[in-house]
Amino acid sequence: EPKVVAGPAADPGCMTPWASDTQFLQYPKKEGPYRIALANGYIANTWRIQMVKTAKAYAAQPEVKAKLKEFKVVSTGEDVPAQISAINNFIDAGYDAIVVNAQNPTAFGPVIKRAKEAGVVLVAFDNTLDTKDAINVNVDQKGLGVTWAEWLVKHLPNGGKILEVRGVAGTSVDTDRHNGIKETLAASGKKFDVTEVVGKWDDSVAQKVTADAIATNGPFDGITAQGGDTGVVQAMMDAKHPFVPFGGETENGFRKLCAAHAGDGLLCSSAGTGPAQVAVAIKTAIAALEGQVIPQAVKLPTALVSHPDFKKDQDYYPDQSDNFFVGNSFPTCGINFTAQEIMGQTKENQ
Amino acid sequence: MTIGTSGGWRFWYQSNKGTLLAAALFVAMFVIYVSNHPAGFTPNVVQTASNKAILLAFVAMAQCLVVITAGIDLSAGMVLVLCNCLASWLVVGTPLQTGFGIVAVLVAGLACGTLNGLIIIFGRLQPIVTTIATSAIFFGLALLLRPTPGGSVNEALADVFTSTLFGMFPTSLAVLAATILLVWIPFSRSVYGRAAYAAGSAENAAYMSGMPLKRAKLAAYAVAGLLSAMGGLYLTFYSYTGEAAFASGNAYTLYSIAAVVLGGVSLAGGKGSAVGAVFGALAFRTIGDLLFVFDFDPLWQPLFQGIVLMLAIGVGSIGLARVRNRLEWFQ
Amino acid sequence: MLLSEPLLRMEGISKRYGGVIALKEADIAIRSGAIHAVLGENGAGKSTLIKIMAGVTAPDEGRMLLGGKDVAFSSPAAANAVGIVSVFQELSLIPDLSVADNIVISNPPRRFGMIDRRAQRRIAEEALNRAGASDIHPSSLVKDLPLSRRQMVEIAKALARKPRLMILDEATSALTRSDVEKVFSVLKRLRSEGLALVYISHRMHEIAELADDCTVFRNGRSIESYPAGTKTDHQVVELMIGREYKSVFPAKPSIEANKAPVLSCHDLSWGGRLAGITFDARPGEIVGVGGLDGQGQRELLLALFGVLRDVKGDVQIDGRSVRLRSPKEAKSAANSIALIPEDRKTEGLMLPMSVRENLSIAALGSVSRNGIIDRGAEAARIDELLKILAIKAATIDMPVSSLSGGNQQKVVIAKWLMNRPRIVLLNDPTRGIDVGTKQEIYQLLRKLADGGAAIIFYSTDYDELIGCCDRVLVMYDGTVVRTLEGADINERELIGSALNIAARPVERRVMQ
Amino acid sequence: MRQSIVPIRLRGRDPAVAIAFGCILLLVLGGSIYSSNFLSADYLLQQLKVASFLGVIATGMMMVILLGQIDLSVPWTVTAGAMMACAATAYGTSGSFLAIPFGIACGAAIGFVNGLAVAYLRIPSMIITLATNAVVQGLMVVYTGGFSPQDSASPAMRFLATGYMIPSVPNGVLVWLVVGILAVFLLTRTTFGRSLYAIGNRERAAYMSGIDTRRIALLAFVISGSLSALGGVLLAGYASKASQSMGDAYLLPSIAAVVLGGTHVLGGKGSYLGTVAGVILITLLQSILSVMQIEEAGRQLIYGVVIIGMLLLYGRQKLN
Ligand SMILES: Nc1ncnc2c1ncn2[C@@H]1O[C@H](COP(=O)(O)OP(=O)(O)OP(=O)(O)O)[C@@H](O)[C@H]1O
Ligand SMILES: Nc1ncnc2c1ncn2[C@@H]1O[C@H](COP(=O)(O)OP(=O)(O)OP(=O)(O)O)[C@@H](O)[C@H]1O
Ligand SMILES: [Mg+2]
Ligand SMILES: [Mg+2]
Repeated sequence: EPKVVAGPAADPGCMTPWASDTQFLQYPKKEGPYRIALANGYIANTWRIQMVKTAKAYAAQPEVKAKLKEFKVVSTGEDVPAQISAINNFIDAGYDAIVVNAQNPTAFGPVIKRAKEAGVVLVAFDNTLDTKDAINVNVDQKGLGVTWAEWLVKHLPNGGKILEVRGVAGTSVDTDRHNGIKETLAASGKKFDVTEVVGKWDDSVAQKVTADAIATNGPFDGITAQGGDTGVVQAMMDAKHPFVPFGGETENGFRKLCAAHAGDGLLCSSAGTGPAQVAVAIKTAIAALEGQVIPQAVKLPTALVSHPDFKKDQDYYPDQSDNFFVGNSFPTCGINFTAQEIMGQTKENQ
Repeated sequence: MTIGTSGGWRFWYQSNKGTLLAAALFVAMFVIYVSNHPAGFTPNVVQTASNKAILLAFVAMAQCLVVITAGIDLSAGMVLVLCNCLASWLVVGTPLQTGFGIVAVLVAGLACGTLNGLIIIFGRLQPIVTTIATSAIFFGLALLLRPTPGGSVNEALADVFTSTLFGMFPTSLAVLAATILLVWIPFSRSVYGRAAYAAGSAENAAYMSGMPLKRAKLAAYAVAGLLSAMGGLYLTFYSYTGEAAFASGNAYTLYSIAAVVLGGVSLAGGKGSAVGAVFGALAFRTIGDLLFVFDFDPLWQPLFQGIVLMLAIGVGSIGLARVRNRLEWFQ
Repeated sequence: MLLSEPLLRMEGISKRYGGVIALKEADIAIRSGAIHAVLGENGAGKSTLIKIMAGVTAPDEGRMLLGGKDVAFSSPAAANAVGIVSVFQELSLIPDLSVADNIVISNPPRRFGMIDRRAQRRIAEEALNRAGASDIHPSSLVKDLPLSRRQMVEIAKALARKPRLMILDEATSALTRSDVEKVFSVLKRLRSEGLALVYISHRMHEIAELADDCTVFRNGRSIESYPAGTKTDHQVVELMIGREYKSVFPAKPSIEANKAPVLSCHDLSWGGRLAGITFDARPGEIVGVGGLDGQGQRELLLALFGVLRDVKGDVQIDGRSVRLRSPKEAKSAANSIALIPEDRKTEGLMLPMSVRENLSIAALGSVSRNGIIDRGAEAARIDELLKILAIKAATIDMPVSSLSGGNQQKVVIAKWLMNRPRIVLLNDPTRGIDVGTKQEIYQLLRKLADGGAAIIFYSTDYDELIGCCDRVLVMYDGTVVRTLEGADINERELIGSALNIAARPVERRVMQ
Repeated sequence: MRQSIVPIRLRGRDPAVAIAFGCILLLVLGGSIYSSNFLSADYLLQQLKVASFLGVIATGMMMVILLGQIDLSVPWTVTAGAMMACAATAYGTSGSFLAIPFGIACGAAIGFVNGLAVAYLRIPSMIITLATNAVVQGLMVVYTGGFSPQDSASPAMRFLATGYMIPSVPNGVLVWLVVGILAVFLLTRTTFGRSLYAIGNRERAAYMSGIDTRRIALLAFVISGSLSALGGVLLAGYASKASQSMGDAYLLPSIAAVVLGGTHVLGGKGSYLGTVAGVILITLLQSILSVMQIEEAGRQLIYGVVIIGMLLLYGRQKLN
């Protein structure tokens, strides 16, 4: 049972509270080294692969490794009950802390109860949990939508036709980001005519629906996409659609295109949630086990780069794959993996 | 006459071989799992495993019913998702309201199954593409109900259904057993059940024999919907929430086919039992559990799962090496 | 009993399938307490007539009167409900269900709404007993039974429904003599109990033994009805085929004994089912295989055709030892074997495909180059075949499933002839085939033999073996117990050696 | 089963296929009520280009369905084909030269495993292909995680998918055309095609007719795997890169397209023209729905209802 204490957190630079009313918690101190588990859901996309690799790399760093007796990762797929069961199993097997990227933020009520009873520290990240009984390492999903929309508002002072490429229907991330965009555009007081299509955070799907939208509803004055952004730009280029301002995610491919075509009008704001947040989550879990004061909800800085700040080999890697997500460091937490270090290792330098 | 009681056993074994093999496969895998689990063979571990497996067990039973008639239901997973979303609205409140909610969810599942059956039987359409289409419809409805994950469930009831009886035996397994007793056994021993088998085995011959084929198939599809709804209800109990999850709906559909085959049900129809399908589902779920007890690099885990699935399937084909009349390949 | 008022009267029944006229203004009257035989060539419309009686299909024209009242059946279930039950030519058993399940299928005994399995088993045992098939275990699955047992189950199933009118459409075509006798005594008892029976068979002596009334069909018309025994066999056959009828079997030429055998088998054995089979077959020879049904004849043919695994012993073709691993190897030019299988529906034909495609499927290799079919060559070969075997079909582009049973069988034979085989294995090829067609097939076999092929011919019909074969291997329990030659090929010797009377006491294997 | 008197090779004139093409016309006209752009040549050509990916994949699926089997390993075979082709590009000029054949070869290898299991071990295709799908997914995850693969498409792949050899006809469509012509030839003029239909109708009889049923089945799965991979290569060319989830969107649509085109799922009956109609139907429907401004829920509902409606119009099986 954690005690509710007064702030600030032991490491205030890294663990900023989510909101002004966020509680600070202090768990009973446990003796290390600890057994920590990562309960991942889906694994077969680049974001998750990068995330799992970052987690392993973080746990292998000497100062972290010294504190860990065991670090175990299990990926259970898209199925929520399987993930719930995995967490139950970790609890039964006596792990000290469990880090989870939830398939469904609302579905973990029963597990949270059990973890609490068993005195296991539960830390959620990326898709966080709707609860005050677990620690959330949060990215402001709605805030991302706001950022993108503000970028468009800024560049389209007279309003205009916007294409919004959405994510996977029925998920909270998609809805939060969409609401951020919608509310910001509405609040701007300008007239925006928005065409929505569903790109499922996937490049080829996004490319197809964008091509369709351009052919039937285009041309557009601005674009925002939640994922699959490389595909969206590709569709624009294939259709010879003029380059327009774009608020999007942090795929390397997207940023490469932004950097290359900025001169032609592809003015981008690229903001997102780097997979390295898993490291922050692990760090938070260890801090909780060590009895340090931590916020119940940690607010992560978003990795935001906007035109004209795209810097080669720092904000994007022209020689690397399109598919990985660039924002992979949280300097305030001492987490400084570059995406290149994680994903760029080849057989030779492994 | 040389027919003795021993002959009776032989025939029983012959017709239940698939089920027995599935049971053996499951037991073997579960033993490996439990004996490597840090917590060992405790009620908690069994409860966790059974709560996870029961959803697939229900969907697999549903799939089994339809497969017996030589059909297939690619909407089973989406019925589960739809009923999950519905339950997250309805199965709340006073005990009476909760009760009505449960009935409403089950009726909704029954209605989905009946819709499938009606279109397939009276529209005379091929089941595979019909259920692909209806699964889009069911998912659309689920999205209408739950544009974002949420909702709630009567938590007290949910806890009862996902905990253990007398601290020992998982309630979910008891519910599963009860479903087999109250739904499967009566169905399989009814005239309609028999006609369902006949439809899968030799539809024309069954028609010539004057069997009630249409009603039997309709019953199979409808009851399948009901069983998928049970799965949806359990998903709600286990997660306290509703979500229109496209990927997981499809995953359940595909897994249910795997489970049914592992359970010795012939996809050509006419053969197998829901008990076998349940064991198939339990075995399939245990493959995922094995990840937990073996220390694999996380990136290798999906590959490991795939290979174990292949091996489990392979076990069933060993008999082939013994076939001495090549015509038996084609049965 | 009112003899003048028939139980079922059909008047002016017509039925067309697309362009094919299956029945045209057919009449028939069936009375209680009598067995009514329906005769006719393949494709004469017999099966269509009884399908209409039994509610499987509806007539285009005409009326049906049951006990003087107009009736029309929408489904087999409706016909069942008024006591019309039939044993169809195409068996209507469910292979994956047990014998008992099948027997009670249309109206199983129930307790609390569920099927009472104990009562069902009792009913099944009783019905099997009544049909004289008490050797069949009610719990065995139908698909595990050989064809002859299935027909017995089918008959038991019909009996269990307590019919008023029972129809048997070639229900005895695969039965052994002893089974046929049992079935006949059942049928006679039923007749004495006042049932009306309709009996279709191509075996004249069966009809002579059973029938009270006869109706002959030809080309979809009912030609004549007459009391049994008022016409000679010869007259009946002429009524059926509508022309004069000569001797059935072609003459046997004498064989040159010193010709080298094209096929020779030495000490062939397979599992526990075949043992020590040795024989030769020379070009030009028709070698019969006889014996009771199920003594390994089928396995012998399959073994020669490369279907069975682990066959021991030596098989030589043209003096070369061969070990065949598949029908593909068996039919290859070097070996040139063809097998006309027992069950045309599942092993001989692709029913939904056209007659044309079925005809050329086994010989695709010889009308194609590098895997590409030469359509001209294909058409030419098919035309050639159609001249040899008159297949009655509106067009050869119609699905083979819409041909009558006998014509389907002709397609099965024809498709192998297209390959010009030198060794032809036949597994009971005349089952369910009318006399006219049978005669054509015998002549064809002889022609093939004269052309230099060796023919191995398994038949359950002794007359055939006697009339056609130069030599007969009689099998019992997986071995050849006797080889009959010349004048020894007669009914007495065939039956005697089939029962293996000399070697062992008569004993039919019931179960392993 | 709907039986037609017309033999298989003439079944292109099947009324069902004609009605299917009628439905396509109806869809375009229906779409044009929403926006006149749906009638523009640009839009229609673009749909053909997008349809060509599904078309290539559905061709393979059709071969397997005609056998009476099914290939559920499509999603990750598509992905593997795309990823492997892109990966080969990294190995210098010879790599980029061989990229496309290499991708297809990987698909063929997956199909080979499926075919071996189905034909020689007699494991039901519905489950073994599910398992291969899982294994290939596993391999691709390991590969992505461990080897930092090159995943941009080579210029040749881009040209194949989106370039123009004939003005205004995208190369993707030409690829589909070639694949389609080969498929029609294979199905109607070769012993392979005839055997495929024979096995689909009654495998036992085909075997007893001396057809090497196992080799044909193996071949059909190899073709299916190769064409899935080719679809993946085209898709990678279109998107100019490969990514993990590329193939997910192709499994159910490819089955639906084949069956919507009148092919019987139990095998033995179907014409390629029908499959073409099915592919175009599905692609158009998805495209028109995607740009209509309604909630996703509504799109799903309409998608399902329209497919059932069309099937009821022409896909009904005949009474026996
Ligand atoms: N489903 C059908 N479609 C088209 N034609 C059919 C169909 N069923 C029967 N026929 C045709 O009707 C005619 C009569 O067939 P039927 O089966 O009644 O003959 P049959 O007298 O029973 O012959 P057999 O002795 O060979 O069984 C045949 O020419 C046959 O080709
Ligand atoms: N009386 C019976 N009751 C139950 N099952 C039986 C009976 N007789 C035979 N069988 C089953 O039928 C199958 C074949 O039996 P049998 O050995 O008589 O074959 P057969 O006549 O040689 O068959 P075929 O003619 O197909 O070669 C066996 O699997 C056996 O179990
Ligand atoms: Mg007949
Ligand atoms: Mg036999």
